[in-house]
Order: sequence, then C-alpha cells, then structure tokens
Amino acid sequence: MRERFEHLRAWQRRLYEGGWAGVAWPKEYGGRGASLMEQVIFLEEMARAQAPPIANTLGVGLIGPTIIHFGTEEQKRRFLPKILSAEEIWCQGFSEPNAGSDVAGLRSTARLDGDHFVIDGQKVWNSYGWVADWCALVVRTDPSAPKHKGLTYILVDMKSPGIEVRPIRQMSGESEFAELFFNNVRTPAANVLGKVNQGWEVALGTLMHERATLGASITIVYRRSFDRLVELTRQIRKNGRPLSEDAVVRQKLAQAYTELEVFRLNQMRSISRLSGAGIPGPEGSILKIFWSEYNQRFQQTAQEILGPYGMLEEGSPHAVDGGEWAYGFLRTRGNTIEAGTSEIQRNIIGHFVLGLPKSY
Amino acid sequence: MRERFEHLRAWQRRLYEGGWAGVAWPKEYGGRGASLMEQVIFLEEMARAQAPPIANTLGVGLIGPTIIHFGTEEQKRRFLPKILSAEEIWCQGFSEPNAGSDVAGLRSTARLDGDHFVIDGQKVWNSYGWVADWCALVVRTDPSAPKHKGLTYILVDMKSPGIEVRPIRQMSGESEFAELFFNNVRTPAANVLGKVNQGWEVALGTLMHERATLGASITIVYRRSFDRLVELTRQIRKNGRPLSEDAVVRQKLAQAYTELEVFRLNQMRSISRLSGAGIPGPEGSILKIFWSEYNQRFQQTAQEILGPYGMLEEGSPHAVDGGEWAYGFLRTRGNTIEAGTSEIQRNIIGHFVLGLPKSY
Amino acid sequence: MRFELNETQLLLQKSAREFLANECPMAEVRRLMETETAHDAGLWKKMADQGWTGMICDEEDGGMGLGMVEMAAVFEQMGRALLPGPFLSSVALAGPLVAAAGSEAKRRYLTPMIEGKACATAALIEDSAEWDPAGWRTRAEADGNGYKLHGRKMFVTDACASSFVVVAARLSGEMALFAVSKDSAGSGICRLKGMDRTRPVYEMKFEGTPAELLMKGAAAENALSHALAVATVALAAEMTGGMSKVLELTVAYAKTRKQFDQVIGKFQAVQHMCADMFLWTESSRSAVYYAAYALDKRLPEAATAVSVAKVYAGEAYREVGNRGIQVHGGMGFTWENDVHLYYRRAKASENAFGETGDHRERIARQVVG
Amino acid sequence: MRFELNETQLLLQKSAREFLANECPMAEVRRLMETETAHDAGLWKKMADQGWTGMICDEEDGGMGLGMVEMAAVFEQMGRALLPGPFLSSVALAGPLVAAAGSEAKRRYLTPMIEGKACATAALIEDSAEWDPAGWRTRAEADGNGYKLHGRKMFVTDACASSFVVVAARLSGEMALFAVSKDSAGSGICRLKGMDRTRPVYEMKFEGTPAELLMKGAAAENALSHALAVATVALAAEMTGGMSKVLELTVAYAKTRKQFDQVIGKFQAVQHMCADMFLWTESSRSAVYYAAYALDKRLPEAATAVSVAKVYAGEAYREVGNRGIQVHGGMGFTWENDVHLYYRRAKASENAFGETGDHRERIARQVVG
Repeated sequence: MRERFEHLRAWQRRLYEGGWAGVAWPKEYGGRGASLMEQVIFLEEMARAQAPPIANTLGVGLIGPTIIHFGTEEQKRRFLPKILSAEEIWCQGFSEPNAGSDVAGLRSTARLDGDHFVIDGQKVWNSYGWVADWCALVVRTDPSAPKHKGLTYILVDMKSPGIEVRPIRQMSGESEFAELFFNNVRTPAANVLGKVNQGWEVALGTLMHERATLGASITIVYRRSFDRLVELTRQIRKNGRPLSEDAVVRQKLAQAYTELEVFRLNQMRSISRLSGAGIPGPEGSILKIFWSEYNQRFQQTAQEILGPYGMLEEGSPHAVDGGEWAYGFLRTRGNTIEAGTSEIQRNIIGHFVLGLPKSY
Repeated sequence: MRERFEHLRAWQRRLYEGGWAGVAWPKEYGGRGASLMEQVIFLEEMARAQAPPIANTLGVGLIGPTIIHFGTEEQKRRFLPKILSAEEIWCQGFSEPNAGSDVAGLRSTARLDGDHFVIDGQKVWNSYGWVADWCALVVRTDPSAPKHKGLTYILVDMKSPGIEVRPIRQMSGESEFAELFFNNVRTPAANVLGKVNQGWEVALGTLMHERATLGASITIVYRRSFDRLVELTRQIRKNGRPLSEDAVVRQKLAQAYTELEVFRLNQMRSISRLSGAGIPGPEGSILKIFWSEYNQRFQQTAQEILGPYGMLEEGSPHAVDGGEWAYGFLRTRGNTIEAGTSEIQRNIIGHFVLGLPKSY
Repeated sequence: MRFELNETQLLLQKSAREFLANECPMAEVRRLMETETAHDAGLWKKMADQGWTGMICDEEDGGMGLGMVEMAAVFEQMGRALLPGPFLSSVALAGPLVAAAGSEAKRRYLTPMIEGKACATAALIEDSAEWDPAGWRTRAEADGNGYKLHGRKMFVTDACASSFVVVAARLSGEMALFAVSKDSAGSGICRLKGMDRTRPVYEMKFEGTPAELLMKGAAAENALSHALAVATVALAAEMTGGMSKVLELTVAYAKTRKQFDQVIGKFQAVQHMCADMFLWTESSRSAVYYAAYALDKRLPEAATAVSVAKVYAGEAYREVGNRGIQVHGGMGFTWENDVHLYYRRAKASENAFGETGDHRERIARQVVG
Repeated sequence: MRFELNETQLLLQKSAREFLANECPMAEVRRLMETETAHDAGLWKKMADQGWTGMICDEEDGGMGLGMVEMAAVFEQMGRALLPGPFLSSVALAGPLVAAAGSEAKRRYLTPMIEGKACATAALIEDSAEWDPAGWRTRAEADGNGYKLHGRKMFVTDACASSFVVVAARLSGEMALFAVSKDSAGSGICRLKGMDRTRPVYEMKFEGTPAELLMKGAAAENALSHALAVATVALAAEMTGGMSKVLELTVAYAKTRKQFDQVIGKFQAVQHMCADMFLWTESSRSAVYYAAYALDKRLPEAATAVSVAKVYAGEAYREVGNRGIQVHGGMGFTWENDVHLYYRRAKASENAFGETGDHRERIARQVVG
C-alpha cells in the first residue's frame, strides 16, 4: 500500500515537472494557467490512457482550490506548489461521529493559546490520513455561537504531537478510511484559512467543489467499467447464446449507457458553468446524486448479468476480474452516503436551488 | 348514467333478498351473519363471474361498518337494512378544499340550534353525491378545541334544503366526483354517530376500513385486467412474432403478476387479521400503498406493451378495448392521491406502526 | 466546445419565450385543443413573421439557416408553452424531408412553408406502429406523369391542418417519398382520439390517391433518417421545456399550499420529489442539447446521442409528470389544473418517433453490437 | 384457509426465536463466519436435540413430520439470526432428496441426518450456473457394484461441513442422483469466496469419484424439482426473517441517532424509507407463507407461488438492505455494523436456486404460456 502510494507520488511529481499537475491552476503557484475545461479534457485523456491517478487527490481536487479562493498570498505560496508536486500530501477532517450529514454540528474544538490554536476532538471518514502531511480541519472556536457561526477552517501539520490515526474497516472489507484523534494539538494561528469563526463558508466552498468536480474523472472510470461489462456479455453464454444477444440484457446495457452519457453531459455543463462563474453553485448536488445513484444501479445491473460469479470476492477462484465486481457492488453502497448523503443533496436542491423552505 | 345506476340498485336489491348483500353483517340488520373471510370469498366469486358491482358501494363498504361499530341500536335499525337493500344510497363528506391530506384540518361547521345541528361549509372529492340519499359528514362543532378534538361525525339527509352538488371534471375527462356545498342545512342532533366532538375517532375508523377492505374486490378486477393484457400480447405482433413471445415483455408480465399476487396475499392476511381483531389497524396503509402503486406500475407496463394504440381514448377508431387502457392510465394517476396519499400512508406506517416520531 | 447556450442562442430563447407567453398563454392552448385541428392561422402567421417557419431552412431558400442547437432552444420554449398545432410536424419533420428534394419540388412545397402559407406533415408508420421503414408496406404505382398510392398510414400528426402530406411508399421495391395534397387525400383522413389533444393524430387511407414523387432510393432513405433525427431532437427539446414548466408549477404550488399548518414544500417527501423533478429536467436538457450539437456537427455518435436524449427525456417527462400530479394532490387530478395537459403530451411524446424500448435497442446496436 | 400462523406454529416460531437468540447471537455469527466451514458441531447438536434436523422428515423415519408452513416459520427465525452453517443445505435441500430414495438409502443417509450425526448438501449446478437440469453435464459410469462420477459442480453450499454430498449426474443419458462421501470427494473440493461468509460455497471436481446411486429417471427428476421447491421456500423464509431484522435494527437506529438536533427518524425521507422497508418485509412474508402452504397442499399453482416468493423476496431483501445501510449512514458502511452481513446474505440468496430473471421466466411460462 505504502509502496504503491510512493509510486503514485513519483508519477504526480513527473506530471508536475511537465506542468500537468494543475492544468487550471495559476502559473505562479506551479500550475499551467489554462481553463477549467482544458483541465477536464486533460483528466479525461489521462483516464482514457489508463494513466494512474495522482497521489494527492484531495490536495489537488479540493483543498488547493479552497486555498486559491480563500487563502492569503503567503498561504498560497507556502502550500500550493507542494500540493501540486505531491511533496506534501493532504487529508481533510470534516465529519465527526455525531456530525455526519449535519456537518455544522461538529464538536471538535480549538482554543486560542497565544499565537497558537490548541485542538481537541475526533474526526471520522478521513481518507489518506495514514500518509498525509497536512490536514484541512474544521473545528469549533466559539462554542457559544449558533452552530454555523463558531467554526474555523484551519490547516494542521499531521506531524504535530497528539494526532492519532485509526483505520476504519468498511463493509466491503478494506480500510480506505480512518478516524483521527486530536489531543492537545498545537497549530499556529497563521494557519487559519479565511477568518476565525467564519470557517463554515470556507468549508461550504470545499463541499461544493467536491460535488461539482468529483465527477470529472469518474466519468471515464465508469465508462471503462461499462465497456468491460459489455465485453463480458460477449463472453458469457446462456442457453447457448452470448448474453450480448439477449434482448433483456441489451435493454439493461442501453439503459446504463444512457444514464452514463447523461451524467457525462451534466458534468460537462457544470464545468462549463464553473468556468464562467468560478464558484460552484448548489446545482452541483445533482451531479453528486447522479454519479452515486447511477453507480449503484450500474453495479446492480452488472450483478444481474454476471450471476453468482459476480459475487466472488478477491482471491477466489473463478472471481470475475479478480473480484472487482463483488468489491464494486459493496463499495458502491457507500456512494449515496459519502460526500453528503442523497437526502442532504436533495435538501440542498429543494432549499437552495428551488427556494422551498428548509426541511431539516 | 342514472339509468345504469338504477340497474345496479335493482341488482343489489336482488342480492339483498337472497341474503347476499351483507355476508358478514349481523342477521338482525339484514345480513347473513357469516365471517369476513366468507364475505371476501363471495366478493371474489362475484368479481370472477363478472357480476356487476353493487349500487351502494360506500354504504356497504365503509359507512355501514362504521355504524355497526359506533351507532346506537336505534341508528342501526334505522339505517343498516336500507343500506343493504340499496333503498338508501350513501355518500360521504370528509375532504375539503383546504383539508385534503390533513383531514382533521377541516373547516365546515355545525352549530347546535335546539335539537338540530345547522351545517355550513364545503366538501370536495365526494362520490355518489348526485344520487345519494344520505351523507356521512365530518364537521367542526367546537372551533375553539384543538383540531382533532372539535369534530363531529353526523349523518345528513341529502334531501335537506341547502345542499348543492357540483361535479368536478377530472384529468381523465369524466366527472366521477363532485363538490358539496352546505348552506344552513338543518339535521337532527340524533343523527350524530358516536359522540359530539369525538368525530375524529369515528372518521379514523372509516378511513382505516377503507384502507383495509378496498382491496378485496379490486384484486379480481386487477386480475381481469392482467389476463386481458396477456391476451392482447398474444394478438399483437412485433417483428413478425406475437409480443407474448418477446423476452422483455415476458419479464414485464411476470413482474406484474408477481406484484399482483403479493397484493392479493397481503389482502388475505389483512382480512384474516381483521376477522380476529374486528378493527383494522394502521398496517392497512400498506394495502393502500400497494394497490395504488401496483396499479400505476401495471398501467405503465400496459402502455409500454400497447404502444401508441394504448393511448387512444374512448370513441376513437382503433382504440384498444374501447379506450379502456388510455382511461386506465390517466385515472390511475389519482390512485396514490385519493383515500389518503402515499405520503400520508407512509407517515402512518412510520409513526403508528414503527413508532417513529411524527414527521408532519 | 462550450456546454452552454451562447448569447445569440439565449436571445433567441428569450424572444421565443416572450412571444409564446404573449401569443399562446394556457387559455389559448385550452381553446385551441378543443378545435378540430388545434391549429390557428393567425398564430401561424405571427410565427412565420418571426421567421420560425423557415428556422432551419437554408438562407438561400429564404430560411433563417439556424443550426440544431438554436432550433432546440426554440422548441424547448414551445414545449414549455405547450404550443398546439402542426409546428413540429411541419417545421421539424416535413420540412427537412422536402428540403432534401430537388429544386423544383422545393420551390413548389418548401417556399410556401417557409413563407407561412402552407404547413405540412409526414405519413410514415403503419398498422404495426413500427418506425423501421422496413416494415412499411404502402406502395406507389406510376400513373401517366404522376403516381398513385395504395395503403394505410397510422398516427399521422396534424394531417388535417396540413396543406400537403409527405408520404413514404415503396416504388418498385424502393423506398420513395411523395407529396400528397390535402385535397386529394381529404376523404381518406380519419381523426383518432389520442391523449394529447394539442397534437391531433390521424389515420390516412390511400386508395389510388394521386401523388407527386419527391425522391426515391438512397436519397429518400437518407432524407428520412435525417428528418426523423431532427424531429426527434425537436420533440425531446419540447419535452424538456414541458418538464421545466411542470416543475415550475409544482414548486409554486408547494410553496403556497398549506396542510398541517405549513406549506407542503417544507415536508421532505414533497421537497425531495421536487428535487428529483429538477434533476430529471436538467439532465434531459443536457442530453437534448448535446444531441442537437452532435446532429448539427454530424458527429459519428449523433444517432446514438439522439436516441439517448429520446430515452432519457421519455422517462423523465413521465416521471416529472407523475411527481407533479402527486405534489398537486387532488388539485393535480382535476381537468382545470394544467399539469395533466403536459402529462398527456408526455405520454404521446414517449410513443412518437420510436418507443423507449426501441431506442434502447438502437443504442445497444451501437454500443453492444 | 387462515392467512395467519396458528397457535402451534406461533409457539414453534417463538421457541426458535428464543433458541437462536441464546445460542447464536451476532457475536457467534461473526465468530463462525471467520471459520473454515461456518459450522459448529455443538450448535448443530443442540438443534438436533430440538428435533430440527428431522423437522420435515416423516415421523416413521424418526422426524418431526412438520409441514412446509412450520418449516418456513423456523427458517424465518434462522434468517433473522443469520444462522451460519449447513442447516438449509442439509435439512431443506439434501434431506428431501435423500428422503425420496429407497428405504436402504434412507437408513444409511437420512437416519444419521435426522439424528444430527451427519449433515449433507447437494451439488447441482455447473459452469453455466443454470438451474435447469437440462444444462448439467456431469456423468456417471457403472464401476463394479458402484458408480464413478466425472464432471464439475459449482457453487455447492457447505460442501466442507457435509459428511456426504448428493450429486446430480447423467447415467446413460438419464438424470440420476448419487451420494458421494466427503472422504471420496475431499480432494476435489475447493472453496470459493462468495460475499456471504456465513454460507460458504465450493467448486467440486469429480474425476472418477466413487458414488452410490440413490435414484434415477423420473424419480430423480421429481425428487429434484420437489427438493428445490422446498429449499427455495426455506430460503425465501430466511430472507424474510433477515429483512425483519434489518428493519428492526434500522428503526432502532433512526430512533436514537440525532442530526440537526433531532432524531433522524423524524425526517420524512428517513421515515418513508423505513415505511417502505416495512412494506417489503410484510409483503415478502405474505408471499413466502402462501408458497409454503401451496407446496404443502400440493396445489397446482405451487411452483408459480414459489417463484413469486423468490422473485419478490429477492428484490425486497436487496432494497431493504439498501435502505437499511442508507439510513445508518456512515455507520451502516462499517464492518462493525451488522447490516452488511445481512446484505451479503441477501446478495447470495438472490442468486441461489435461480436468479430473479429466471424465476420471472418460469412465472411467464405459467401465466403467459
């Protein structure tokens, strides 16, 4: 795992040196200064060529853009180039055990002590914690304020004393996520992004970025899965004919293709709009709903097509594609939960896009 | 319409004379005194024989059972036999323009004046109003009480001065329902069913009866539609083969059959439980959800199978079965709204069956 | 490419929206749908004055020479307004067929259409209701200088409002397209009563009906497949416009209707239905404009993109309609409420130019083989 | 008929529920599923002491002689407890196969099963994973007094926990059933890693493996179709029990988990998911008990009723699992939470004894022709 990661880090470093790590990022911080659409095209080409992913996914995809938007000049110079070069890997700490969908209900605290904040609390559903150098954290700095008002977004060095990372085992079997424990962790106040007690606006920016852009490289990954499933239907025979000639299977594949294509086009429209507006809007929620729910329907379709072979897991004889489909089916269950549940996304559309009263 | 109705009334009269109008009703009020399950079996046999429906649907199905449960001995003797014989046809007035799902929010009033109540207000979604002799009405008798507490269930002679019936045209084109207007309508206080200001409990009894029993004769009607659709797939040819041999069509038909059969069995279990307990419970809501949503899915399946011919309406050349399928498709849209929306039914299950907090 | 409308396109869309709001409000839709043809000559003239009747015709023929994306932008507004009458049949279906004919035929048939003096439709599918021309059996025979047609066409939209009808028929085994004037066809036209009263459908019988040959063989086949693609995009654009209107009506209702002492839009069950309607509407829009773009640029995936738009919009419009009626409750189930008029259009559109299952099979032919 | 369990049946159900709560709590399920066979000899003995291993065997053979409805009532509780090990394979599948054999074979194979001294399974489907025996190619050849088997069986449940395996093979073209002892088959058994760890599946290779003939021809075919119907009902009952447990866990979580300062069960979106889970669970129960009843009374519609139960329970269990995980949020996605163990069982069950599409086609054969 560690070895594979170092591999990806080296790969990102090469991209960085060629000026490809941050296609749409400003040149002065190591980017290429091109448009967002050009960046998307580059990402698509990467995926199409089956190039490996970058190492610093969260840094480049979410935290970097947030720093570009909310950071001071000094913060930008300090952090952005090392994000692109993968010299510093980033993770983020938003969710807590008691604040999942209700992100603003978090309880981890930071109190000012001289020119440092002292952080205590627990975060959950953290990715890359085991390897990260820095963490983008949202903590409560004013416990007496209404819940959205007392939060601060702060950048924490993961090598600070008092941080513990414990892996969470998922239902799909592996441990992609971890819990983070903060015990008296001291961080310079200069590492606050945006203003103290105004962290909710900064965090929202990150969340909306997540919704609006997560889909970009996913599309091609999904398309590869779809193509592979089509290929499998040509190989699997039922009643003496390849499944690809079965009318019911063909309807299912065409439906999956339709949805995937519509998702791709939604994504393109969103990028197009983002290029104009700069800041993603609440419409990003339809992308989040679409990719997660499409993927669940697709994996179910795949299971129906592959039959009992599809449920064989990694390491099993006869497992289709090394158990990838069984893993995919189980992993996909989390899609409508992670990065904001489908229910939260529908609340956002209802309230912020359609102007209906808050329902929660 | 009137002529056909008199036909049905004569038919119900014959059933009554043979002792078949109220199979599970007490003998002393004109019933047969048999079990509820025997009544269901009789209804199924009626439907299977394609016998016409009875005339006094609401009287026999909903209001009669409510009178049996809540009425005084005098009310029972006065009303029940004439319900069974169809001498007196019944309608009911629950919904109002501003109290649809929120039945208890109704605003029609009745104030006591001597030994009479004087009724003012407006009811909507009334069936049989154009032909009814009596109406079971829920009205507000104590405007100062909390909304469930000030209601009274009262039986009103439709020939009383001050009642007006105006038909509502539905999206499917015909006028099955009407609005009722009450203007200074005087009704003897002796016609209150249950107690004054305790009408909500009586109304709930009627509503739960509606959910629990409406399905009984529907099952066979649905089964006839299903069988007819199967027959049509044998006649319609596509790409040179009857649709009944098309793999996709076969999957759809089998799925419809599965749901219909599960609905029938749910219904049977409910009747079985009702025979024991006497009073239907909130589980009746799953029957309401199931029949309405099954029927919508089935009519959609039928449209997919029948293609553009399926959307031809009554009176059109080439309309399939005289336009029955086009009408069915449109009429069915109302199924998840009438007799308590699907949303209300899910609220009832969530709150009253599963014990979750009230969500509305 | 940009995935948003440019300024010209937005302007066109805006002017179409305003024109239709003024000239064809719902009261007018309801009036027209009760007439024999759902067609209003006055309204037609005003649309011709806007240049719309020649919208996608070449400028040298007197048209506006707009592309497919611009066409979709206008049709979206027409769907939103539920514009009754033969606009789609004439401009997006019969128009492209006639435009593919020789210059003499174009002068005789297309020019009056562009000028707003004639409108037209096409008679294609037959008893089997299949959109694959291989299943069409109407035949033509030479008769002196002209031809005579024998056969029966089904579900011809707007036949009665049209001055002539483009008919697909076999001529010595080859596919061919003919023009039949309303005068010759008249007695064989019989109205069917479809769910969508704003777009009447007809049965047409040909029993030796005189007809003029427009084109035949590969030219006829290519014209057919192109015209059907154009008409399908126009229809899917209309469907998207219809969805956005249903969404708008529904959200407005959810904001004002009160039950249990609060507006129903505050109930999560209702609010999430509205959110889904938004998702379907926006997603259809993405699919439709890409299909228009792909068709305009004649991209290799154009045919598939058109089928994707049709499949997605078909299910989406129906589901948006279902949710729209559900949120409106009893009110949504009345004739007076406008949602069911859109719902009826949705149903008819789902069947037009190939049902959902047929388009899925077309997609499968491309992506599965 | 009554559509509710009678007092004896309710008593049986209650005692099974209590037994399993005590003897096989979730901690024990988690322990067993990490073992090689997911089978515990001690637990098996206790179940045999309850008489369950001979539950549906004739009293004259030493069984309890219970009917299908009683069997379903016990299996529902087993599914609720997520009982690991070969109970279904042995009692509901291999048992009915062996019980159809001659008295000598019954004495040798069924008696020890009833007494709890042996358990068994059946090896039926092959590479194609099709449940129609017409597609099975494993063959038997006579060898002195006995037979030898050649072929490969797939997805055999609980093969390693079984003392013998009933194998379907062709003998001179006829369908025949054989008993193969674990000792002879051992080297050809290879574990597959299915999603459901509580019910391990295996590949079995036969390369001249010695076997004893149980029955052949029509007798074997009838035994197979009856045993598969019994096993399918038992499985669907288990599935219903699993659903009701997932519903219970989910409602309990929705009543305690707070977000936005209230319990999440108050949010309509969450509450309606729970309501749907209730609807699916109760509806599956209706379908399952009717299938059991129809099979018990050998009604003509029994086979269809069994397929209806399998189709409905298959989709319902999956959807109940989907909603259950969704309501649990991040917690539902962890290994520690029990819901995914049921979800994995749901997935495996959906495939067992014929996939949903296959059972739909069987239904179509009855109701469409």
